[in-house]
Amino acid sequence: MTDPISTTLTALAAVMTVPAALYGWNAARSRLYRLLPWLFLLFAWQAITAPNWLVFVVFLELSSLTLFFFVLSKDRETAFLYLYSQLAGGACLLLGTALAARGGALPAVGAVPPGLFPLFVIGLGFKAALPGLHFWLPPTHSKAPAEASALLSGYAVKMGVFGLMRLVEAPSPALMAAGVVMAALGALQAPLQRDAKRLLAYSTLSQLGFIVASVATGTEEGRKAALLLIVAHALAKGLLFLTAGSLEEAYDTRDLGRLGPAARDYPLLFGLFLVASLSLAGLPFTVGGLAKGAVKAALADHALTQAVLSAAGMGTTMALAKMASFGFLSSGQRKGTGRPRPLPPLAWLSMALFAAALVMASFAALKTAGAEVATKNVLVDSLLLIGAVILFVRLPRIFRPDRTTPDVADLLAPAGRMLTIPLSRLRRLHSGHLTFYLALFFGATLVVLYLLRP
Amino acid sequence: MNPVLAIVAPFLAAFTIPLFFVFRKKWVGTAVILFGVLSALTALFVAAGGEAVTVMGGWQPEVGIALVVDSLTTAFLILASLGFSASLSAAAETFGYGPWRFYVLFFLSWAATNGIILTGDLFNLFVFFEIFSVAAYLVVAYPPRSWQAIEAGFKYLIFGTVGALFLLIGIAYAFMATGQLNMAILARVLPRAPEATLSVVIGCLVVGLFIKSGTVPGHFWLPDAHSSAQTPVSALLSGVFVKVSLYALIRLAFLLFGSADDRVFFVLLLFGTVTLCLGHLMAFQQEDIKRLLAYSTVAQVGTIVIAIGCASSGGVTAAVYHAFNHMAAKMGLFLVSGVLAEDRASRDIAQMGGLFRHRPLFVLAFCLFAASIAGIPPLNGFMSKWFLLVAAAERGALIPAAAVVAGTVLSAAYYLRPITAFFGPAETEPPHHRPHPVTGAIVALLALLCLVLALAPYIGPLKEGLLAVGRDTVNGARYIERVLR
Amino acid sequence: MLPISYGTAIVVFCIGLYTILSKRNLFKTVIGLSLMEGGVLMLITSSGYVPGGVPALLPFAGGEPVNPLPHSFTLTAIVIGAADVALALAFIIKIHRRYGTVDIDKIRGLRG
Amino acid sequence: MSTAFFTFLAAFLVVTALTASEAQDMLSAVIALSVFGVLMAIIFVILQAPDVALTQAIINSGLVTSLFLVAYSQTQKRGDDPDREDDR
Repeated sequence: MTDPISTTLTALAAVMTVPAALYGWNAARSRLYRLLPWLFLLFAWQAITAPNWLVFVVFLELSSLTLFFFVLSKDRETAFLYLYSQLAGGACLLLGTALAARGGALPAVGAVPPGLFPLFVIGLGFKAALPGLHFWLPPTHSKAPAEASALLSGYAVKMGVFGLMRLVEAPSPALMAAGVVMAALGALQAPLQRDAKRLLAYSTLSQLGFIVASVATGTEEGRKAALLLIVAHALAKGLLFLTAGSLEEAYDTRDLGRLGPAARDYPLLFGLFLVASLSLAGLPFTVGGLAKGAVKAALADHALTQAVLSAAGMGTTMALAKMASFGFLSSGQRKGTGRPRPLPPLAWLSMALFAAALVMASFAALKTAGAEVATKNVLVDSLLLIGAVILFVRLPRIFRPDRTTPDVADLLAPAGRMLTIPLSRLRRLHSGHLTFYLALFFGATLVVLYLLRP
Repeated sequence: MNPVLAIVAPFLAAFTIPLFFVFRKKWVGTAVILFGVLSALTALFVAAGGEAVTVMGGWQPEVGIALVVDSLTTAFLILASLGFSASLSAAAETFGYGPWRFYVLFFLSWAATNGIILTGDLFNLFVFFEIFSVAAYLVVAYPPRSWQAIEAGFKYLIFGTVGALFLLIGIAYAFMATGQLNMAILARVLPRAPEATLSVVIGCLVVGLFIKSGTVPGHFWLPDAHSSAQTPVSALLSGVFVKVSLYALIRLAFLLFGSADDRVFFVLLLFGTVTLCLGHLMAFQQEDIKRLLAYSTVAQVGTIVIAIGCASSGGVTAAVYHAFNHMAAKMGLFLVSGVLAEDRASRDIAQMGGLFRHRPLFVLAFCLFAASIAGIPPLNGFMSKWFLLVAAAERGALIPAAAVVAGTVLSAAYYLRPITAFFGPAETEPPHHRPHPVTGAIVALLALLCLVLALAPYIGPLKEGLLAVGRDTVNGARYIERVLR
Repeated sequence: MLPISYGTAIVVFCIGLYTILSKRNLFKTVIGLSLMEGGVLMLITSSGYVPGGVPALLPFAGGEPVNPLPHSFTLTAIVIGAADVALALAFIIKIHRRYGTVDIDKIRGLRG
Repeated sequence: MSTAFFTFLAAFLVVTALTASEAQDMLSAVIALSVFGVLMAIIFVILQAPDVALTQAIINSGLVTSLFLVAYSQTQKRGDDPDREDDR
């Protein structure tokens, strides 16, 4: 299937993978790890151009699997969490596909029978981190290697959104509500994080909310706006994750409370960070600003949604301001010793590639959108941006990096404990008592005979 | 080739090996190998010979014992000869040729297996099942030195005998109601029996086969037996023995039970789903690697029972295809884990660190088999699960289908535990290192088989064959016509 | 006479079942299996009964023969049952050597 | 054969089965099982199956009973002696 969406996403996959692969070249533990990004690229291409849902699901799973190995190289628990959640999503999609294939032919990637719509949304929801199903996203993004985080946030979650784009052909209020909740949740959580990559992860969630809300309009305009935002966000977030990874590489910590004056040590890195974050925050005339404008235009009929998204945009700005202020500008807090480590040239190269792609995307977007659209909301957007920065400066107590905030990850351990109770019951059933086994068996025999009664 | 030869060849082996032991001790090894090759080849020739019906002793099918070869028989004959050959080679390497009693039991079970697959007579089926079971109890407990083996063998014996009793009651009732034992004739006359009788017959047969195949109410013996037996025997149990009972279930379900509208298939779906969930959930909690594999077998049995419960040709195709996939992958898993457990002198997963460095090829094969069983996309396990899902969707069996896909996630979860352990750091160097050339070769062949099976839906003849199995099996009238001519 | 025969068979089967489920001694379990099997055999043999019939044995004296098929059926089942019992008893001896007991509740090393 | 006699046999069969099941002493249970086998044989004769009766009498009352007795005597020894004979 070739149309603007898949063409753009195919190109985007290559643009995302090359810098990520370059960045990870030196850090890779073995040659096999150097192969992973390219495998991911291959599978992603197959998934994006899949003729039917089955092929899409298969290659989506395989791309998740490559990223799982990536995450596994850094943190085992998180990698398993990621894998299980992705497999669960894939399982839902597979079930839905099988049910849709009931008539004979495999269902093409597109709308499905209305009864199966929720199943597909849940399945894609695991991939695209819809609220409630996003539990894997913050830990995975924060604990993965930087290049994997870039691919995850920049591309892997977008493949879920791609599925939603194909799936949704009519306005879907439920999905739009989910998008709004996502945007708000991400924007609320992001500025309160102390882990730089976790902050970026929640910001990803917020941006995904924008995209999902736009997709949920079910209109061509909405899809186009979502596509533009996907590109803008992928490039900006890829660069941001790489800068965050570089910070970790240099200072050995992601903790915003302990990071030092990186802007003094690495002015270029700070410049790259600014390029990405200004685009992400929606500065007018950047691709991010244009995309957000397009999303808001697509949501013209939904005033409430628009308002929430505007507020969420301010949250993103505050989060980025926090990262800039504590990660790059603060001084004297760092408890490390000695000079920061130098960064390898490949890392610089990869980040430069991202930045170049971002700038080129901005120019291209400006050209296609035209000056009229680009200047339409300049004043409001700038005011929102400046307002958010002022809020951040005026309310330092809220954004102090030593705060801990309630997080979705806190729920994982109790949920795991809840699940083990029935499991241990089941285990106690297999007690080794032969008579007990036989009694169970004869009981079941009676059940079988009852079920077979005439 | 006359189908009876497929039964006679292993029987011949079972009866002559003791003679060799008494008169020519040195020839026992050669005889075992030769008879193994002979038995496998006969079974394969019978399978390759195409559809045939032979009635023993020249009687009419009403009186004599009919041996029937059709596409389902062919599929399972191939499965059995592959499984038995692989297990025999592994056993020859593990045990040597000293324990001739083991080989007697082995060939006895082989003969009985071929008999179960070929026979067209209900009572004959029961007799072969009993020979098969008695041999199975003994090979599970072989060698009877560890308490686990004896306890597992005893529990298997008690359960198996109860199952045989239920089979006997079912067959006796069917006979009392109709006066017939030939399956083709029974398929014609049994529907005319009173409804209540029919329910009892079907109920008893289904419950008996549940025990023999390890479906939920009768699965309790299975993890014990699989985990306590010697490695080649575990592989055989999981790869072939369980499948034979499932063959009988498929055959009887479509030939005899098809008339009892949908109730029997509902029962199969219900218990299959329960089996699947229980197997996966129990495997999730195991620390012992062989026990984990055993519970995974329980879950896969549930999968196949669900496939049978779909009551369609697609379902049978999925069941047979999955039986093959599970045979290839699970035999490989048991063989590899046996070798690795021997290296570590422990079956505890936590002790399995550093084995990737030690035996990289075995561990990689383990990963392949595990991915296949768990249903990672391009592999054979995924293919058969997809067939099963489509069949279940067509039947409208939503909950079993959901259980199957949920089981995929769970099985990925529990197979990753040993795999990460293998790749993890080693606390100590493995104390044993015995070369296993034969087992290694078999594992490689099984891995190859996995890959070939993954391609089966794209290879014309294989795909046609699988679809034909489904079509022919569901069409009971065709079977009846061919046997009674 | 047939109803009595069927009834007895079922009662014997149930006694065997009860023995298996309630007794802790391994020997009792095997005895229970034997009893259950006896019940089933009686059931089968009764099904071949023809009032006033003559066993179909050579030399055949005339009259209405009973159905010989259930008999051969039962014969086979008896032999198989005896084999099962013998095997079970052998296992019991082995178990007794390992565990030093024939109490079924103490023989539960394999669980979970 | 009168129905009364058959009824008596059937009742006696049930009683022996119960004895085999309930006897505290294992030897009594085994003997009751043997008697049960003999009664079954008689019933088989009445049910016009003399061939089955013959087999039943020999195998169930003779062979199985003796096997039970052998196994029982084996388990009366101290159980934890090491397994002397190797099954290979």
